[in-house]
Amino acid sequence: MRAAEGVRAAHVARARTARGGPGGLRHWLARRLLLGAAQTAAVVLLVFALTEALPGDAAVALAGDQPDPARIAAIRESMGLDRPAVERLADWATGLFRGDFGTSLASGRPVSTYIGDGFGPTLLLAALTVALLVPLGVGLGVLAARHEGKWPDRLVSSATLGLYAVPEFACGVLLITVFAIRLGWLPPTAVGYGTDLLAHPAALVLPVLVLLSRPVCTLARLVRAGMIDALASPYVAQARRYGIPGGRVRYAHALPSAVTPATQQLARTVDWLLSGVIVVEALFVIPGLGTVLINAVAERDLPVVQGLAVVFGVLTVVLNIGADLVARRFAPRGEVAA
Amino acid sequence: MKSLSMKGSSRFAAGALIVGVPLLLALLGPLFAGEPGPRAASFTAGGGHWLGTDFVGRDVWRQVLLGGRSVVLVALAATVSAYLVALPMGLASALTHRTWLEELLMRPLDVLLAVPSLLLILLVAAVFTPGAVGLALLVALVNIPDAARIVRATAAEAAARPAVEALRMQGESWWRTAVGYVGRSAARTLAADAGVRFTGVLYLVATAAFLGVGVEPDASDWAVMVDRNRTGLFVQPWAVVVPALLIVALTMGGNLLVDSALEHRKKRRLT
Amino acid sequence: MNAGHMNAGHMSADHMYAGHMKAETSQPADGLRCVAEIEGLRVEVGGRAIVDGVDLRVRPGTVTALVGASGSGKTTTGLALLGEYPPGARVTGRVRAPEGLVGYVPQHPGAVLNPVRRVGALLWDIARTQLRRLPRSERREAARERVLRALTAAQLPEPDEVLRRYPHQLSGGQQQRVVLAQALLLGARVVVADEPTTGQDAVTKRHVVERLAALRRSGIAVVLLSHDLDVVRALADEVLVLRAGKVVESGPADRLWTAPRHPWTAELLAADGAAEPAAAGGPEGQVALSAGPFTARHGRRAVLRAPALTLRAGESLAVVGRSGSGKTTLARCLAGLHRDHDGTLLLDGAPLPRSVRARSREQLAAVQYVFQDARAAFDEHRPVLGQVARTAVRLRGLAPDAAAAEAEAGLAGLGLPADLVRRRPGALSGGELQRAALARALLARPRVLICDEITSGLDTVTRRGILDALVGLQRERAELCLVLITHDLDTAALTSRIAVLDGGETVEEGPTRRVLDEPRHPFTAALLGKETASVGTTPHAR
Amino acid sequence: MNPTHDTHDTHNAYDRHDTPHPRFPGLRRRGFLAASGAAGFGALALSGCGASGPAAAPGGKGDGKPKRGGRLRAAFAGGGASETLDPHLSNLFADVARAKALFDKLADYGADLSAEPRLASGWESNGGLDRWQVSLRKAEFHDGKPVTAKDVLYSFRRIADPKKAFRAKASLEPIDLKASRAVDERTVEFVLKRPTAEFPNILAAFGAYIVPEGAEEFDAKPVGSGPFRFVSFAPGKYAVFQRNTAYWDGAPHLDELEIVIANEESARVNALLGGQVEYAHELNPTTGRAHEGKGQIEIVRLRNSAMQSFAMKTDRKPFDDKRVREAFFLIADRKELVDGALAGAGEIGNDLFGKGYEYYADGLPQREQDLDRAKSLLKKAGAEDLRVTLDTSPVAAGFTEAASIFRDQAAKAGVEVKVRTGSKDSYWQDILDGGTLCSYRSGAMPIEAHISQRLLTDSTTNATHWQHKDFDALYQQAQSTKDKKARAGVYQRMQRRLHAEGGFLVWGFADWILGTAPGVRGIETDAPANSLDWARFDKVWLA
Repeated sequence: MRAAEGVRAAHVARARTARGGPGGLRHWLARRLLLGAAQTAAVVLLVFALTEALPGDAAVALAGDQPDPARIAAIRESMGLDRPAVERLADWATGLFRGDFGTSLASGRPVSTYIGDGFGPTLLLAALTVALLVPLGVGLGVLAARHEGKWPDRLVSSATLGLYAVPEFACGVLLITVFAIRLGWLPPTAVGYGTDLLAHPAALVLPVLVLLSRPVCTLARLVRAGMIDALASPYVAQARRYGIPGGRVRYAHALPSAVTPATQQLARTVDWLLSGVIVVEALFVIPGLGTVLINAVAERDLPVVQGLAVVFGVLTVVLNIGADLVARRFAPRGEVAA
Repeated sequence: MKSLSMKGSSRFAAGALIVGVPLLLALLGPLFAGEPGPRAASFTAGGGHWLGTDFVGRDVWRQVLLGGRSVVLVALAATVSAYLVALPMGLASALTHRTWLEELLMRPLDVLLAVPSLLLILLVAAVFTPGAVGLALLVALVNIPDAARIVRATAAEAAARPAVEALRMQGESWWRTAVGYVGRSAARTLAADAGVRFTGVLYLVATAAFLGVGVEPDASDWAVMVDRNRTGLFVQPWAVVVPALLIVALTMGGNLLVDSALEHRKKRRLT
Repeated sequence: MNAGHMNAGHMSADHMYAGHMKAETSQPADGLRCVAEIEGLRVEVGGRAIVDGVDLRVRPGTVTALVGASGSGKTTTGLALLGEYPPGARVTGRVRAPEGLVGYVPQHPGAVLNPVRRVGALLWDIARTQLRRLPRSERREAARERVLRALTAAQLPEPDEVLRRYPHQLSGGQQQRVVLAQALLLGARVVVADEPTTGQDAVTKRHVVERLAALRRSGIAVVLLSHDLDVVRALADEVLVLRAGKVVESGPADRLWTAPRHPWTAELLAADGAAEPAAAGGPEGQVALSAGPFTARHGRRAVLRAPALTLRAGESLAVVGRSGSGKTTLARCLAGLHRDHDGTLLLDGAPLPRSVRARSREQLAAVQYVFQDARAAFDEHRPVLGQVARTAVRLRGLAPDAAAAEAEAGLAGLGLPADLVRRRPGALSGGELQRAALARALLARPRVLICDEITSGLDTVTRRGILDALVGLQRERAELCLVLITHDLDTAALTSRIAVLDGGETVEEGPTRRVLDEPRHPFTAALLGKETASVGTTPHAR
Repeated sequence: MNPTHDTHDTHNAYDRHDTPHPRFPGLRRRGFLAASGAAGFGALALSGCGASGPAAAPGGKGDGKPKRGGRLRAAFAGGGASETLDPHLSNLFADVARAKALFDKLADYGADLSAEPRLASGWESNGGLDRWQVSLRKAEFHDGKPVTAKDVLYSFRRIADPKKAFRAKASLEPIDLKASRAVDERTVEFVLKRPTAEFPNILAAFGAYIVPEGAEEFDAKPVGSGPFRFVSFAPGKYAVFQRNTAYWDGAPHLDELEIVIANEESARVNALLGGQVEYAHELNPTTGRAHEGKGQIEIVRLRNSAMQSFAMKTDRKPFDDKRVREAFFLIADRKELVDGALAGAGEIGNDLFGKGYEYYADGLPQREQDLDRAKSLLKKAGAEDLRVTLDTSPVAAGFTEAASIFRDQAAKAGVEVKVRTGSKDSYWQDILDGGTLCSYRSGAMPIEAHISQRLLTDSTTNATHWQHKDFDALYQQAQSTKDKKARAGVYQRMQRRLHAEGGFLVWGFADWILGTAPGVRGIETDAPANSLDWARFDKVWLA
């Protein structure tokens, strides 16, 4: 698995870099931004079409178990749902160009407040996760690579394998049961803390652990594979034979090339974090974007769903461009001229 | 050298054993499940049910026997169908010299790649309320962009080798070049990727079940069992623990197998 | 340098070696100080001795050359001086390097430069380990000074600029000099240079020779591992001839060249030098392939401006130039492997599609191509014979049996036994695979055979074998038109006509004899080593 | 359970009262008549303050003397960032809990779902039952202003605003708000469009809260007359309230009440177990079983809270034949359904709505499984080898489980049931006119409301398509019958008919399960979800 992922990330990096073409950085960036805009637009269109195709609309969802046709019609009218879908989308899109995300169908509040409120907790979770993920994943990977084939390596390798197979919800239930309910060390949920999670750091421990569980495995395994390759490389041998101390060889010479493929993986973690966040937010009652998304889909609150699609699309695009920039900077290009 | 190969084979054996138990249960289990007994009260232990009863009072052991097939088949089908689409796309775009064709094949995937996979699954599943087949296709769809890119990248590497040009100089057919050489050269990397992807797919299927997508809420399915029975975790843990362990074993064993296969390849490359 | 530092460095890799080093610091008896010495070295991997009983003494300010074919144990011996052995090797014998500091310049210098770090990274670290005693505040400046001095000593212009680059932004020559600078910075008394000139054109070779000569002048001992006898001849004071891990002959270079004692040495020497050209091809054969003047591009960049070209049956053309001169692109354009050009190709007067994909079987068969990297040109999963035979099946419509029989005969004709070719490419050596590749192309019965650097990277004896095969081919198939892409003038001497390319332009074309004897263009002269002009001395643009 | 399920459970927020629109001009009478004599109905329950109110009941359970002070945190499933404190927009349980804390209705439901006066101190009607005079008790809003007739009329008119689609609007439909007027400061005269004997039910309708005249904005600083005052509110996260010392029904024992949102059932349980909340609403039966009697937390079961049934479309094949409907009644093994689908947390049903409620026909024999009779009935109806599609959806707890259990039971009678799982977000609309057989459930409401909403020709949510002129006439007769006993007799006749050949196969009544921390006292247990004492915190205290 590790090699596969390493290979994969490296290939993706190479493929992407290659696509950049021979033009300069600016040309490449312009192309990528253009592509990113197209991607985001396509995501929004896709999400709009899918949400529109969902059975029922916001009015039906709001009517719930009292689907009185007259009431549904009235709600529909008050929400403006009686207008054609294309018209609504066009309105929303023109609003978007002015930086206006529109208003929620369900509450009439601006979508930006939904995104603004949900963004904080999710960003906090994601930032904490990534901040811990990198040192932890890299550290474990390096540790395993240093002791390749010995017990630390086996321990790390099998632990990451096992953990990787555990879905977030199972992991969350387990951690809550042990650390919050049985041992009582940590709060089981963040219920009632609202968006001010920083004031309750203890409540963040378990969610972040759950979010970390799978990415750490991938990262550690990628770094381990890259590190093993790097430690066996001629340039590391050269550094060793010229008397560079072991620690410096590992961290300054082997690690940078071991981490490059992992950068790509890190960008892909966004997608991952999002799905993780949906589950984790539900489990731990954290009112972030995942919760907003689930609720909005259930309520058929199209403007909110679209607003979120824009946010996620832009995030994905930006992070991928960032990762590609890193790869572009590092990936050796073409053969060396003699 | 010897110790290395010993280690590799022992890892292979461990992987095979770990993956074998759930796989056998999944594939052969339904043959031994027999007729359903009368329903008992939910989440009870004993009373002729050696793993107790589940959330609607069914025998857990019988559910375990029945529940693997859908997980394994959905995950396998999803992985296979992702590759069925990704392979020709990736190979074609790696081997073509027409930029427009490559763009046509690969660009739409970039778009798909930007959609959060779980969001896509949630929405599409809500629109089409898919069954097992639908879920497999959906999970496959989510995996296609990534798989196609890997196929293309791996194949592009192989396709750039002089061996491919040599085949062209020999007037070999596209088919023989693409499948016989490029595909074959990429096979190992792709097999490894498929192993990882299978794990990812299992995870997606399980998480989709957690979010109530794509499977009957009372389906005999390990992932569904874990989700639906977890309310009874404190009363009757087996209904959760056994299927959960089986899923973990399936993914872990699969990964061990892939690892040992790669180890094997590395060793061969060394010697 | 103190022992402690050496232990921290390369010595720690092998404790046996370190032990020896500490134990014996006495001077050798003969009075001439030895900076490194190997006695009775035997290295066994998997029960097979790859180096067996090698003795070697390295004196300061001399060049000691280890020559021999690929796999003769040169590199293993050279690395032993650094205390490095293949994994799982059983090592006996003694290796001493009293001064301790041995530098290493590998065949591909790019490989020892970290692709994701600036080239200065390792240099700084080496300097810093030497400056541990200095106060922290002074280290930076001192390290900088040392690094720059080493780069200058390695003849790198603009060292400041180079330090900031990534390895892939440097030319091969610059990379080699950076690696050399590492050794100089280290204060190495011995530098092991592994095949420093393999695959290089004459001009580059001369630069490498100059560089190594400069090292020698500065009192450093150079251990040169090479099968390139030109370079060995130009540099070596002492020569050891290795064969299958054993030293078959050793002695002062002068003596060895003039009076080889061992038959293998004699064979090695005989293989060097120009092969006998076949009877210069019939002057006015039929035109097989012609191309109008054309420009070939990579992306938007024009890489080659080729003049009109006519290839006649029975003649042979050498396309000569340095790396990046566009000679391979020219060959690939003719073969249909590079289609991004604006030329018109005519085969027997009929238009020939630019892309190999659009060519008919007959057209494919008519123009065949042999690749530089024979190993990469074969499918490693299938036996060689089958792959060779496919040519006849696909291009000549033979039944598989008949094709296999013919392929086997063809391979045997090139000296490849039947049991060998039934194995996968992994079991064949580079030279053997190159011959198989030749057989594969010939099976198409081509009118034009294009060989792209097919002898580069091969040792003298093997190369000689291939060249002989080509000569034989010209004799046997009188109507065959041979195009040889090469940087090696000895190889070019086989042909009847030479075209010299530089920077994507043809600078000179004419009968081989004339071009080699009286080059008209300064670049050709430089390539031949007859130059006085400054053409070859500037680093070549990529 | 999962988050989406949970959110959706809360959407079937237990009902409001839609009274039917039929006009019965012939039955309209003039003049006011005092509503006298009938216990539990009319102007008798002038119970007024504190101790004698229904909330005093828990005292009898030996909870000891109420103690003042403390803060109670209660976890509910919620609606996310779209939540509002506008009481007229109440839709979810959390909405109702918050609205109950801040506001009052004129009346509310007792344990048997009969209307009890709240802000109204009493009501009386004219003889024609189409003109009702409601007197208000002395009560104050949080800003010190008294609750007046004008506030009542403003609130009702706001709800009925045709431009808005408030949930209670349909319930208030029988009231002619233009003609209704304030008689004096504390008396309202409601003019109805037709005789409505159960008018008090309208006053207790879901979402019919009284707000101060002119109030439009509720999220910033809502002012009500309820037991708690507003402190802060974050949609989808929490709402904090503070004791209203001037509450007319006696000031609450708690100093502070915080309603927090946790959509996942497991999260609510975990928060309760971890001491983060003291009250967790809506737990799974299994959770109840796991923790009942363990001492860690208290499990409270509210009986008869949700009717569980299958709805047959009585106008479509094969259910247009009443023999087929009866056969289906006989196929169901109700015990197995309750044990399997509700994990035993509930009671079996007798194909009638409202077990334990006022007017419930509990004299009818309990129906048992009888496969032989079912088969013979099917045979007589020519429906052997019957194939039916059962629509269901994970929209409510137990739905899909019940569907698969029933599928297995039907197979024993030779009926092949195909279970089709639909989207949970649009389920209720989908089944209203689609399909022939579906899972159905209903929260607590008066039996009269159940009939008027679901079983009349022009009912808006007639999921069984039960349309019979004679049945409609019976309902009209009941609404025009002033005498309670006589009216009860009419309801009996209607229920007998439904029991024999109706479209609802009511197989059970689910408990509503709450969890509380051990120190929480004063939780009323005899309070089906939707009734006054459910989710009511002013009588709760912390020991």
